[in-house]
Amino acid sequence: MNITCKNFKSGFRKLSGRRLFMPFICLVLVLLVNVIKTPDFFEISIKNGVLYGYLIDIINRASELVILAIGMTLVTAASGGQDISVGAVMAVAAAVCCQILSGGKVTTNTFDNPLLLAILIALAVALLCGAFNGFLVSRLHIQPMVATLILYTAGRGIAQLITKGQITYIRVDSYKTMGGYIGSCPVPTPIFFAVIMVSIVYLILKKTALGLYIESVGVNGRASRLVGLNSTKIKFLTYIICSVLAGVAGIVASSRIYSADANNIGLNMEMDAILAVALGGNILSGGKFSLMGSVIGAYTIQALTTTLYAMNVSADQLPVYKAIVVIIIVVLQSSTFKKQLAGLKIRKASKAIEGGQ
Amino acid sequence: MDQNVVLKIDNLSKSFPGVKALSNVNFCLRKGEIHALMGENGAGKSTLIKVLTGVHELESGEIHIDGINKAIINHSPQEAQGNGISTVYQEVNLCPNLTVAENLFIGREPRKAGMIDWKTMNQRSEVLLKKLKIDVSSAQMLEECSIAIQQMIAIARAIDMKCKVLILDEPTSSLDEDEVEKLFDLMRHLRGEGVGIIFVTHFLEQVYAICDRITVLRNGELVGEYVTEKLPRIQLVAKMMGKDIDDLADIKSEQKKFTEEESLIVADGLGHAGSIKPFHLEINKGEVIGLTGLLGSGRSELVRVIYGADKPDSGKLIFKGKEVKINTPLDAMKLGMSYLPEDRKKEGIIPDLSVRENIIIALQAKRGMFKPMSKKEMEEAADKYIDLLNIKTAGRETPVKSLSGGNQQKVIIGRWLLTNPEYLILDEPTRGIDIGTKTEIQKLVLELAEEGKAVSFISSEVEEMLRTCSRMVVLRDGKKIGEISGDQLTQETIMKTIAGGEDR
Amino acid sequence: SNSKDVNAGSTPDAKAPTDTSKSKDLITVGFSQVGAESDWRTANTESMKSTFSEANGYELIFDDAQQKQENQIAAIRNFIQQEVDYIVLAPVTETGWDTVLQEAKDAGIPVIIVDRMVNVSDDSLYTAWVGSNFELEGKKAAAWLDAYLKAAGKDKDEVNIVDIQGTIGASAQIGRTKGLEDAVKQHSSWKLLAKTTGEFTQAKGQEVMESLLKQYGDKIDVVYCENDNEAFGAIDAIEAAGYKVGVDGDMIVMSFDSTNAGLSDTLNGKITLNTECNPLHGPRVEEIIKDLQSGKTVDKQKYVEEGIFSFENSVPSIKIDGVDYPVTQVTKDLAAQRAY
Amino acid sequence: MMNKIKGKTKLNSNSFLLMVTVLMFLLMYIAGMIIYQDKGFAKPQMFLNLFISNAGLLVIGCGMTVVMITGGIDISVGSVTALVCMAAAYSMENKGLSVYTAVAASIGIGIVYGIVQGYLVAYLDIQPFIVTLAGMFFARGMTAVISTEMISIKNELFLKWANYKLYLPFGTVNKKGIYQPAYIYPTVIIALAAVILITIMLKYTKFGRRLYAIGGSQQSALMMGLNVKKTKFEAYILNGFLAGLGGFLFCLNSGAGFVEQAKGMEMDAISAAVIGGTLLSGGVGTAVGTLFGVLIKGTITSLITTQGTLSSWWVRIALSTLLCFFIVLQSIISFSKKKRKKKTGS
Ligand SMILES: Nc1ncnc2c1ncn2[C@@H]1O[C@H](COP(=O)(O)OP(=O)(O)OP(=O)(O)O)[C@@H](O)[C@H]1O
Ligand SMILES: Nc1ncnc2c1ncn2[C@@H]1O[C@H](COP(=O)(O)OP(=O)(O)OP(=O)(O)O)[C@@H](O)[C@H]1O
Ligand SMILES: [Mg+2]
Ligand SMILES: [Mg+2]
Repeated sequence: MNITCKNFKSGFRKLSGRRLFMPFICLVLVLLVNVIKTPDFFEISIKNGVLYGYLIDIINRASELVILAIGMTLVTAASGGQDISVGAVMAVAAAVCCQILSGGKVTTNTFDNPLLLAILIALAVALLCGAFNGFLVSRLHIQPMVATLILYTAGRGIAQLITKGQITYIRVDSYKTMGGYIGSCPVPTPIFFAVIMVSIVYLILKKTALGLYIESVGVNGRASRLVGLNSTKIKFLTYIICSVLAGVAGIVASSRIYSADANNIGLNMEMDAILAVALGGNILSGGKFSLMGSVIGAYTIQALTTTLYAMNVSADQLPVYKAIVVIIIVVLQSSTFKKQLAGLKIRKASKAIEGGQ
Repeated sequence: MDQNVVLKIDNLSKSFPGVKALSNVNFCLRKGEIHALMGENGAGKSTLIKVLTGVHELESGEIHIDGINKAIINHSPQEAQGNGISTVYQEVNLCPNLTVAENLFIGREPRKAGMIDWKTMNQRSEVLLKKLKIDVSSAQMLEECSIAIQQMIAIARAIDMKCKVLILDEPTSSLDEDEVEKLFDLMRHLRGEGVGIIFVTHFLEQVYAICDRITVLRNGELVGEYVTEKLPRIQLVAKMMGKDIDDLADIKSEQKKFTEEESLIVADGLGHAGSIKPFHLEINKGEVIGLTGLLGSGRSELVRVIYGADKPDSGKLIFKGKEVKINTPLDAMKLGMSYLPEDRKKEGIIPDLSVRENIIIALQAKRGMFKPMSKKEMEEAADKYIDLLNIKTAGRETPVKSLSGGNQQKVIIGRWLLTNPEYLILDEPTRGIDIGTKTEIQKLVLELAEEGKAVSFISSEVEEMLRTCSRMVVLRDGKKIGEISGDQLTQETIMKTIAGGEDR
Repeated sequence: SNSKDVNAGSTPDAKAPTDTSKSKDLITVGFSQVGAESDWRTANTESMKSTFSEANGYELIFDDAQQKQENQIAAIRNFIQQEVDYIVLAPVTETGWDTVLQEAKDAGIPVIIVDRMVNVSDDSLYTAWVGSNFELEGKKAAAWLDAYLKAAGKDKDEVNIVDIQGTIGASAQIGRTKGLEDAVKQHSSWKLLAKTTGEFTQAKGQEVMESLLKQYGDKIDVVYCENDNEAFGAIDAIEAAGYKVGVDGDMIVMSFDSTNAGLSDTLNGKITLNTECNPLHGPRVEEIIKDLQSGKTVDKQKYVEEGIFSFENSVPSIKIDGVDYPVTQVTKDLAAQRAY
Repeated sequence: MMNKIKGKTKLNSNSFLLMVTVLMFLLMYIAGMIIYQDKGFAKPQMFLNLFISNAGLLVIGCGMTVVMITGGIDISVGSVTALVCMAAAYSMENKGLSVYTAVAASIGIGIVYGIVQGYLVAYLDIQPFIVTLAGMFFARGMTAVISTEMISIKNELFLKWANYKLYLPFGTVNKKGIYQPAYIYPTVIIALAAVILITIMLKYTKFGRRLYAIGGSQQSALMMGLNVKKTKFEAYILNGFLAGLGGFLFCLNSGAGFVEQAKGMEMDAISAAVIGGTLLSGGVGTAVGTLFGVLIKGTITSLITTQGTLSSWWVRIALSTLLCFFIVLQSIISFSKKKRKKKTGS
């Protein structure tokens, strides 16, 4: 009995030493709140031929955020700063995609151009945005947040310019699949997008040395240069990846509403993406990173939002609760806090011993 | 507490995840003595100092200081300063964005009517700088100063504070002889005033030149405290290493071999405006070339230009008979060059990455992004060099920043050996490295040369270079002023060349 | 409805070749617009721009405030220094204009407010106001609902309503919500199950509706969306959950704005009632300026007339405070003619 | 032997950057005065309007500069401004409290914010971006909790303050031939006083210098015996105070409280500080620089307004193009200066 207990304890310690442990626990905690408050929260049923339930909503709704968060993680790791233009880039990509599909009309019931072409051009434009950001950060050594502030301001203007200030509607069913369902598949398509994007980035990191390069450049750029890494190129690359992913997220978001809403697609998503990176246990000043942590962070944020909706918190007061939960989570994750807590325990224990003597 | 004792440490213990850095160490510092703290890399010297001054939390043990009746615990360097302990830490810890004067006075700026009195501050720092013969202006930004100057400024700061205990953790590692002498004069003066000084160094000569007592640590444990005169060098080394070594000088006996005169690299008129004037240099296979000169004479710059760390703006580089263009360090690496930079903290280690990653990073970069090393390959490589260089670490996944200074240096040496270079540039590789390892490294350099590799070696210790180099290049003010080889290779000729005469 | 004749007069594409020298007879008008946050707003801007063209004898100085009141305040100060003849202000907010309007008054520049009202302590700070009555819009919608239920014989049944509100604090949100809430208070059988913001966007409307459906399912009878975009999102969510919208469906959707896309959805029955909010203010403001130029006095406040568009025709008209408002059944032509 | 390092250090890279910023501002403004002379850009009041419209931002920017010098950031300031305005408006209009209470409440909110955020950042070592992001959410949400309605402030004394013009001894004659004296509001004086006080604080107090030391290297500052935690804590409190004060000045200008107020103001404050030469990575920055950052942003907006024919989206694009032009030019100048210095080192 004692031995198993010990084993369990050491196993637990090992587990809790893992980097993903805290982010994961936080996600679970957020979900657990629902067990008491909204018992049917975990119910998943098939309704109208598709999966239905709060959990599905969370996973579905978080898709864009997940896609953004992985890009943001790489940028953060390599350049020690954040790309705050991702939301705007989403809008730009969506605008390009819809404008090509509609052929310039405000609303269309048929594709004017092939869907694939539109998507590719939209992603290419997103890539251009990334190249612009990357150039400013890696070549001109402008601080990331400042460099991306430019597109953050301009992006929605560009998107509106493309759509001529209108919301462009693509009322074609096949356009809705990316944000809806493919055929009779009961799983929402955005989930696939998220899974595929995470897998692609994960595989790239796994199958190449990019991950190590990014970390190395992020931790010490000068030393990295001397061991033969081209930090300019690597930072540049991360910005491109981040923007292309933002483009993908933009297309998914646009497909959900089968339109390009330059003002609202991806609005305030950059902050949530950064938050996801931080909740995933990543340091915002660059260096070591955990992709999966950010993914968990993204789901945590959406879980929180959906939970609050389910608990009938009015949307305008939602930020208050969000702020409180975020602070609780980061305080729990803070190593200083853990240390202080441990210190408290030790002190208590030693007092107990003193008292016993 | 004894009347004469200024600092007493009892049963100090400290552990980090995976390592017991200190266990039950006792230490006693008397008034007006210079006390050497000795030990191999990773013995726990810096940790002892950091625990004492509150950088690391005290785990167990007691610290007593003269004038205070009960045991004290310093929670921060600030508190330690308040208790009369002034410290120069191993790595230079100053603020690069402030001026020299501010770095000297921050936290205790002279004030007039509550406002900082910049004029007085600058005047006082000019005086202080002059006293220590540090040749910078007090209005200069610290980041524009060389490491040696920064080291001197850190020392000046510590000394200028009225203190009972002065701690110097490897202050001399980047200083040249003149500056070491200046420092010693100061230390003697302070000793005369009754200040107790803890002095950490790996240079035995310095210990015997100035220290009254020696405390030796090994693997975080106290070996003992000795009076300097009563402890012969050989015994001191034996106590540090835990075993007898035959002779430090055994390398000397090893014959320097002049291998085939096949030239590997020819630098023809290579130069970099502002730091190194165009120079001509031939480097042959199997040869160890030393670069010598005073501090700031351009030794580092010369090798950096060859390696492409700074892009040369004149001249050409011929590698194995072919002219090559080196735009980035990677180009140089691909040709088989490697470069161990002198500023370990800024340009060497990648602090948050593990020992393993730090070792394999150069090879991985050379291979390219799309050919990642397998996990097994990496682990084998890491284990091999941890073993070979005797790197003291809790494991290969430990972040390199938590290693002791000397062991970090070894990791970087391992990094370059792993790339199997044909030409190895070592800029101050033995800085902060213990005597045993130093010998090992010297041996290693000779072995590499024997294998037909070319090595450029920079060190502030002329003796060390004499032992290993077959040819020496002398620099002055960013200009190559001569080469010395063969029989001429003696301390005297080198000194003479450095001092100038022949070409002036 | 009056929207037709406005449409007809407000799309002159002609742009006279720009004369670089500022000719004396042009009337300078500084227009501070909220931003370009919606189709409605873009149409509003276009209406102003085409009305105050050089061909019509105006020089328009246009400023986009990007939804920031402080930008508008700065812009008005700028207009004053430019010594424009008239200032037209489409305020971001109703509040907080005392200081800067006082400055305009001191400089002797008449200020015409469009769209939202300004709430100032001294009415003389502005010359005239033109805009929509959002509360009336809400009342119209509620009155229609009442009449519709009566016509369908369901007025005794319990009616469950969810309100997907606009961006909290926006005048349109406040007015439209109030219109509904007041009506709910008067009808004991009406129940407001929930009100929550969809921020005037399709995406939020969809997300909020998804959540509401999980909580209330087909208990919901009426979805009151405070603009068309929210309605689109809500309809998507309802259909995705397997319910049917419309007169014969599980719930009806009510909406505001009557944009082109909104009217199409009204035409096909997804939106049952769409209350108009007309953005074409340009001609009306011009009228006021012309009157002022010729020394006439102008009405201090002038509400824009706005129509009510319905999918079905069981309610021909509604009466609010003694005034009759006709309800128009949407036709193909009507929907197609919408320019915005 | 090392005298080559000496000399020509009086103009270090930071004051050089500030000089560039000031110069570029002057160039831009003078260009505007020439191009838009007939549109009143050359009038003194046009210049004063920059201060009048940006008094709140200026004070908030000073606070931002202080935390950015320590290497931190505060993205909650925009929302805090909204909260302050709402609290002030609510207390005066709905609770009938006096203006003085409102001022106290405003500054109180700022300070409480500073204390909480400062504690989390300094003592629990949580990343400032995240702490203040949560702060931003919280303040925005709380604003909605207080009231979702727009509250117009009608308090007499408040309006008297807000409308109190200080006339200056110069002015212009308008096209109707009436002499119009130039004026400012008291908010401008408070804002400029804040800039001056913060400048003095940064340069001449121990606290100020500690901020720079921490920003330069936190580790070193700790090792040099500075109380890093306390200093950071105090920096956030000061920033909170300035955010509260700035928020109230903002309120005097906008005269209302509502949920959507001052959205995105944090970015304005950050970019103003950055344009003024403050580094996000810490250790470098001045309040005077931030003043010019604010003026430059104000001038860009003013130029666009004066231009007057841009579509909404072109406004955004023009705004960011000018911003981009500015940031890039600044970076190129400072970069080439660094290079040149390295070259001419000996
Ligand atoms: N922050 C830390 N975290 C984990 N381990 C540490 C940390 N600091 C030191 N150590 C470990 O403690 C041991 C003692 O290190 P310390 O720096 O005191 O050695 P040292 O005697 O100063 O060596 P050197 O001569 O190389 O400077 C080493 O094994 C080192 O890896
Ligand atoms: N970080 C720096 N900033 C400015 N100047 C520097 C810096 N490092 C070196 N220098 C200057 O470059 C010149 C050459 O320095 P270099 O480092 O090559 O000298 P060195 O002979 O290697 O001496 P050291 O023993 O200091 O390494 C010197 O004049 C020095 O002042
Ligand atoms: Mg050490
Ligand atoms: Mg050197």
